[in-house]
Amino acid sequence: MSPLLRVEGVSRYFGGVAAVNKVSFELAPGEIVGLIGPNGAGKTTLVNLVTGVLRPSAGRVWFEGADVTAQRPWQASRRGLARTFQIVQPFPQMTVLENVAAGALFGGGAASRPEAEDVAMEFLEFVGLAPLAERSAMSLTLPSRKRLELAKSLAMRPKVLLLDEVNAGLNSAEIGAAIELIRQIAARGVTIMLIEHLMKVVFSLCDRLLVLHHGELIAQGDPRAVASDPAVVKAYLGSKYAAQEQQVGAGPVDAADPVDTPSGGGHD
Amino acid sequence: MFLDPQILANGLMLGALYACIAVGFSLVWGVLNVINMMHGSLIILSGYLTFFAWLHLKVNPFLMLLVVSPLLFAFGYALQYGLINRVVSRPVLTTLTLTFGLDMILYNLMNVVFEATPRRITLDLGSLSMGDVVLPNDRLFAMFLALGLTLLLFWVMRTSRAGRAIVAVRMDRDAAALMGIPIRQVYAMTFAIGALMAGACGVLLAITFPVTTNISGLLLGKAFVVCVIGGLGSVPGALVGGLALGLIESYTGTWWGPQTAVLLGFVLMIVLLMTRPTGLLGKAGYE
Amino acid sequence: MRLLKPALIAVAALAALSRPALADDVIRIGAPLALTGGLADEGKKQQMAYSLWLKRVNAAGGIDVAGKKMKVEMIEIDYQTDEKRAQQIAERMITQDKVDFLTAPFGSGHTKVVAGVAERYGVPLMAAVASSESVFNQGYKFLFGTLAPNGGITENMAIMFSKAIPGTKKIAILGREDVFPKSMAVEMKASAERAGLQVVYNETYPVGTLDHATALSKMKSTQPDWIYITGYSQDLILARKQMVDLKVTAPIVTMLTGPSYQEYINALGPMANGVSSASWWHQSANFKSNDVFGSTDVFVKDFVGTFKADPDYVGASSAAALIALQKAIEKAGTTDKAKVRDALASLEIVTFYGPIKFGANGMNQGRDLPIIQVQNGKVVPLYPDPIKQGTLQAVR
Amino acid sequence: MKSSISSVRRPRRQGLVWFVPLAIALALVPLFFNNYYAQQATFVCMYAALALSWNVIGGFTGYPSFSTAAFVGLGAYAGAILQNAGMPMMLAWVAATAVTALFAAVLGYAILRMKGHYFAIGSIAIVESMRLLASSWSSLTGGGEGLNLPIFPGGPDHAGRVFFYAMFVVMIVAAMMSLWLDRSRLGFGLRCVQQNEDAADMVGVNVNASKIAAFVLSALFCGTTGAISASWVSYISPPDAFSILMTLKVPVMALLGGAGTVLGPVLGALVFVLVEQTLMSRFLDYSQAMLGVIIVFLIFFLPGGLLGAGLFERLSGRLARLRRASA
Repeated sequence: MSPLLRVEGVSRYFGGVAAVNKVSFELAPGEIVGLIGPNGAGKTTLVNLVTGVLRPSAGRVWFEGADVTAQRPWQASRRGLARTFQIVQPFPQMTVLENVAAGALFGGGAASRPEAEDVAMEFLEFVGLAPLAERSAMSLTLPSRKRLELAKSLAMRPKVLLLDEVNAGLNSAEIGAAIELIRQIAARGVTIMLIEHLMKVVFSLCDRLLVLHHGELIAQGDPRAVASDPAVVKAYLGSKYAAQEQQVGAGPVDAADPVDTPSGGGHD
Repeated sequence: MFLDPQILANGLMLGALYACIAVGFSLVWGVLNVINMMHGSLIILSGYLTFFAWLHLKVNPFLMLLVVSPLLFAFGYALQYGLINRVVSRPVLTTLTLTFGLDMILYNLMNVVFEATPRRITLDLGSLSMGDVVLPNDRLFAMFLALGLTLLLFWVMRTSRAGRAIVAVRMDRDAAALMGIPIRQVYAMTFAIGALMAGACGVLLAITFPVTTNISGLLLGKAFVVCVIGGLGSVPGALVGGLALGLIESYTGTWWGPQTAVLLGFVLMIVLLMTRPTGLLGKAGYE
Repeated sequence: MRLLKPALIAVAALAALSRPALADDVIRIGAPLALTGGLADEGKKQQMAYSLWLKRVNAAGGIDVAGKKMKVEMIEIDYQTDEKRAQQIAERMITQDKVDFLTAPFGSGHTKVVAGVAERYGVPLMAAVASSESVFNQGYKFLFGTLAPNGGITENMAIMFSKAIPGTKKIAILGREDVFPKSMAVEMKASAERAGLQVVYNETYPVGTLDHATALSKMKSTQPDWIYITGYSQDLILARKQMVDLKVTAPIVTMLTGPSYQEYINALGPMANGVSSASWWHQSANFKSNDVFGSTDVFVKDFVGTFKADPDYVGASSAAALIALQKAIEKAGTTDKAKVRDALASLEIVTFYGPIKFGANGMNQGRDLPIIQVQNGKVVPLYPDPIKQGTLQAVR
Repeated sequence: MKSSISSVRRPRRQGLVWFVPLAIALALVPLFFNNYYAQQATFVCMYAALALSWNVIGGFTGYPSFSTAAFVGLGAYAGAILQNAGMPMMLAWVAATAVTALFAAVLGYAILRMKGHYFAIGSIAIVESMRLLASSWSSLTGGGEGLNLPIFPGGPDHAGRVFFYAMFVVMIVAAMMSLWLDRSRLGFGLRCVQQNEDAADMVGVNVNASKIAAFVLSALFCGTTGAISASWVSYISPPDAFSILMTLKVPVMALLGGAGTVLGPVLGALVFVLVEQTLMSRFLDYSQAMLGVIIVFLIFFLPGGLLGAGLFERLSGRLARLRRASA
C-alpha cells in the first residue's frame, strides 16, 4: 500500500543547531504510530514541520503523493492533516460548540455554519462533551479541554491525526478513557501519529514506534523491539543507567550496536 | 556631500534631541506595553513651566532641569498608580485610548492656561564656529545634556534596584511577580521615569525651540518613529534611533528637500516595522 | 418595543440641541473660531477684535437699520482648527442659530470651507484673514474679504528691495506647504524672476516640520543675497533663531508674515531686527474714518488698553470686516441677506483700517500694501510713501 | 499577545431591534427637520459607517487599526481628482471606493503581518505618510493648497438631502455588511483569528487571506465616505483629509458602542456625535477636555461599550430581579 504521509530527510536548524536532523519515515493508511523520545528530542518540531507550522530547512514532506513541504498549517488541515497541541489552543471566548464547528467549517469543508454545527455536535458526542456544548471554552477543565482539542481536530475530518501529548497532565483514570477514545478514532479509519511520554499508552495503542533523539531518528519498528534497542535505552536513561535498567522490557545491549533504519539515511 | 561636516553636525544635534524625546516614551512602551499618547504634551508642559519660571522668576532654564523633572516624575507616578495601572493589562486599544483621552484634557488645559502663542526663551548663547561648521551653543549643550541624561538613565537602569526590577518586569512580568517584585509599583516607577525624561526633554526643548502646544503632536510622532527605528523599550535603542532619524532627516533634507526628509522618516518606520520590528538594535540592548 | 427607546432618545436628543427662542430685533453674526488646535492663537486675535467692535456698536445702541437701532449678537463657536468641524459649525450657525451673517475663520484653507456653506445658503460671509486668490476665484457671490490680493506684495517687494540694496542678485525661497504661505512662496519666485533675480534655492517644507537646520544650511551654501521664508509664527520664529545660530544670513531677510505679528517680535527680541516683511495693515497709517472707532489711533489705543498688546493686521482686518458689514447693512436699510450682499458689493468706504472696496471677486481692491522692516525692535513701514518712516537697511 | 475585546456572549440578535427604528428615524430627519438636523444626521451616518468599518478589522478581527483616516483621505482625494477630471460625481464615489479597496489590499498584505502595538503604530504611520505624500505631490493633489471641487448645484436644502441620503445609504450598506459578516464563513474565521491566530490557522482558516479581506472591508466604505464628504465640503487639503484626530476618534466611537458587536458602532457614533455637538456649543473653551473626560470615563466605567460586556444583560438582569422582587 502506498504511504499516506512520507517524510524524506527533513531537517530544521535553529541558529545552526539542528532541532530535527534528516528524519525520514512513512505512515501507512490506518496505522497508529508512536513518536517517542526524551524531552527536547525534537518531537514537536517534527510535527510542526509536517503540518506546515515550520518550514523544513531541508528535505521534503509528501502527503497522498503530493509534495506539501511548503504548505501552511491551514492548507495542511484542509488536506486532512490535523493535529492537536501539547498546550491546548482553544478559542477561549467561543463556546465549545463554536470551537469544534470552526474545525468542521474550515478544515472539514462543511458547506455552511449550520452544517458545521451539526458535525461539531456529532463529534462532541463522540468525545463526550455534548453536555458542555454551550459553555465557553475558557471554563473547561484540563481533561475536557483536551477532549475539546480532539473533537476540534476530528471535526476537520482528518486522514492523518497528529496527537501531541494528549495525555500530559491527566490522571490514570482519565488516561484510560483517552486511550479508549483514540482507539475509537482509529477504528473510524484515521491514521494516527501519537507523541507520547507514557510507555503504557504507547504499548497499548501503537502498531509501530519512531524514536527521536537529539533531532535524529535513532530507531523505528515494532514497539517491543524498539524499546529494547540499546540506543533507545541509552537515549532515555543515559549510558550510566542503561546497564541496570530492565523496566522497558529487555536486557541491556551493547550501546555501540548499529541501529537499523529502513530508509537508509536516518542518521549519520 | 556625505562628508559635509555641517550636515553631520545638524543631524547629530537634532538626533540627540530626538533620542531624548523618545527615550521615556520607549521605556513606557517597552515595559508597560502602553503607547503613551500624552508624551508630547508632557514635554510641552515641562517646556511651559521652564518658560514661565524664566520669564517671571528669572530662573535659569538649565536649573529648571532639577525642578521640572521631579515634578513630572511625581505627576507620572500618580497618573500611572492611580489611573493607568487599572487598565494596564488590557489590550493596546484600551490603554492607547485612555492616554489619548488624558492627552485631550492636558492639551486643552494647557491651551487655556498658557495659550498657544509661540514664545521663546531669549537666552541666546551664540554659536561656536569651527572653520565652515557652525555649532549653536544651546544645541550643543542640549545635545550633551540629552546624551548625558540618556546615559545616566542607562546606568540607573543597570545598577539601581528599581532599574533592575524594571528590566526584570520588562523581560518576564510573571516571573518577576513570582520573585516578589511589586509590579504595580514598578509600573508606576517606569511611567514616572518616562514622565521625568519627558520633563527633562521639555526643558531642553524650551531652550532651543519656541514653546507652543502646537508641536505636541509632532513630538509624539517623532517619538514613534525613533522608537521603531531603534527598537522599543531600550535606552540604547532610543539613542541609536534618535541619532539615526536626525542624520536621515539631515541628509535627505539636504539632497531632496524638507518634504522628502519628513516623509522618508515615516516610510522607513513602516518598512522597519514590517521587516525588523525589533528595531535596528534588535533585542540586544535590553535596558 | 422597549428597545425602541434608544431611537426615540436619539431623536429627542437631536431636538434638544436647538437653541431657545430667538429675539427678532437682534442682528446675529456667527463666528466660527479656532480657539484650540493649531490656529488657536490666530483665532484668539479675531475674537479680541470682534469684541472691541461689538462693544462699541452695542454701546451706540446697535446698527441703524432703516432708522431702527438693532443690537448685535455674536455667536462664537470653537471649531478646534478642524476643517470638517468648521463646515459643520457654519451650517449649524445658519440653520440652527439663525445667524444673519457669518465671519470666516483664520486662513485661506478654512475660509474656503466656510465659504462653500455660506454660498449654498446665500449668507454674506466676511473673510478677514484670507488673502489667497484661490479662495476668491471660485465664483462665490457671498464672500467678501478685507485683505487685498497677495500678488502685489511680492511684486513691489522684489523691485523695491533689489534697488534698495545694490548687488542683490540671488534669492533663496523656503515656503510652508500650506495654502497662504505656499502661494506667497510661489508668487515671490515669479516676481523675483521678473525683477531679474536668480532663484538659487526654492523648496517647501511640510506642515509638521520641527526643525529648519537642514534647509537653512543648504540655503547658506547657495550664498543668497536675499533669504525669503514663509510660514506661521512658530515656523518663522524658529527659522530666524536657527539662522542666527547657524550664521545663515544675507543682506535682505524677509519673512512672511512673521514681523506682522507682535509675538514674532516678542519671541525673537534683537534677532528680529532687520527682518523685513509685508503686511496688510500697519498702525502707523492713520486713517480718519466714519466708523465706530473714528480713527486708526482710537482703535490701536482701545486694543492696547483692553488687551495689553499691540494689534496686528489680523485684529485690524477682523474689526474692519465687521465695520464693512455694518456699513452695508446701514446702506441696505435691511438685514435681508441678498440686499446686504448687494450693498457689500457696491460698498466704498474708508475705515480705520483703510479704504474698503470689494472687487468683482469679493476681494478688497488691491492697493499699495505696507512693506515693513523691524528696526531696533520696532516695526518701521518702508512703503508706501504716505506711511514711510524709514528705508530698507541691510541685515548685519 | 492577543488583543481581544469582545465578550463571550454578544447580544448580536438584539441589534436589529433598535437599529431599524433608528435608521428609519434618521431617514426621516431631512424630511421633517431643517438642514441643521439633516447635517447632524449626515455626520451620524458618516461616523456610523466609519465605525462599522473599523469594527471589521478592530472588533471582529482584533487588530487595533488606526488607518481609518488614511482610507478616508485616499477616498477623498481619489474622488476629488476623478470628479475634477470630469467623471460624474456618483461614479467618482464608486471609483474612489474601488481605489481605496485596492490600496487596502496591497497595504494589508504588507502591514497585517505585524501584531498588537506594532500594527497600531504602523497603521498610524500610514496616515501620516499619506498626508505627507499628498502634501508633496503637488502636481496631482495641489499640495498644501488643496483641491477645490465644484459646489453641488440646486440650493442648500437639496444638497443637504442628497449628501445625507448618500451617507445614509453608505451606513446601511456598511451595517448590512456587518450583519452578513457576523453570520458568514469569513466572519466566523475572523472571530477565530481574533481569539487565537495560531489556532485559527490550525483549524484551516486561511488567516492571511481572511485578515486582508477584513482590512479591505474595513477600508471600502471609508473610501466612499471620504469621496462623498469631499464633494460635500467641496474643498480638501492634506491635514484635514488625513486627520490624525479622526483616525483616533472612530475607534473610540466603536468602543463606545461595543467593539465586536455587530451594530454597536452605530450607537457609538450616534452618541459620540451628539455629545460632541452638545459639548462644543456649551463649553466654548473646554470642549476638548470634556471629550477627554468622557473618553477616560468610558474606559473605566463602560469597558465593553454600550452594547458589549453585558450592559444590556446587567440592566435587564436588574430589571428581572426587580420584577421578581415586586412579584
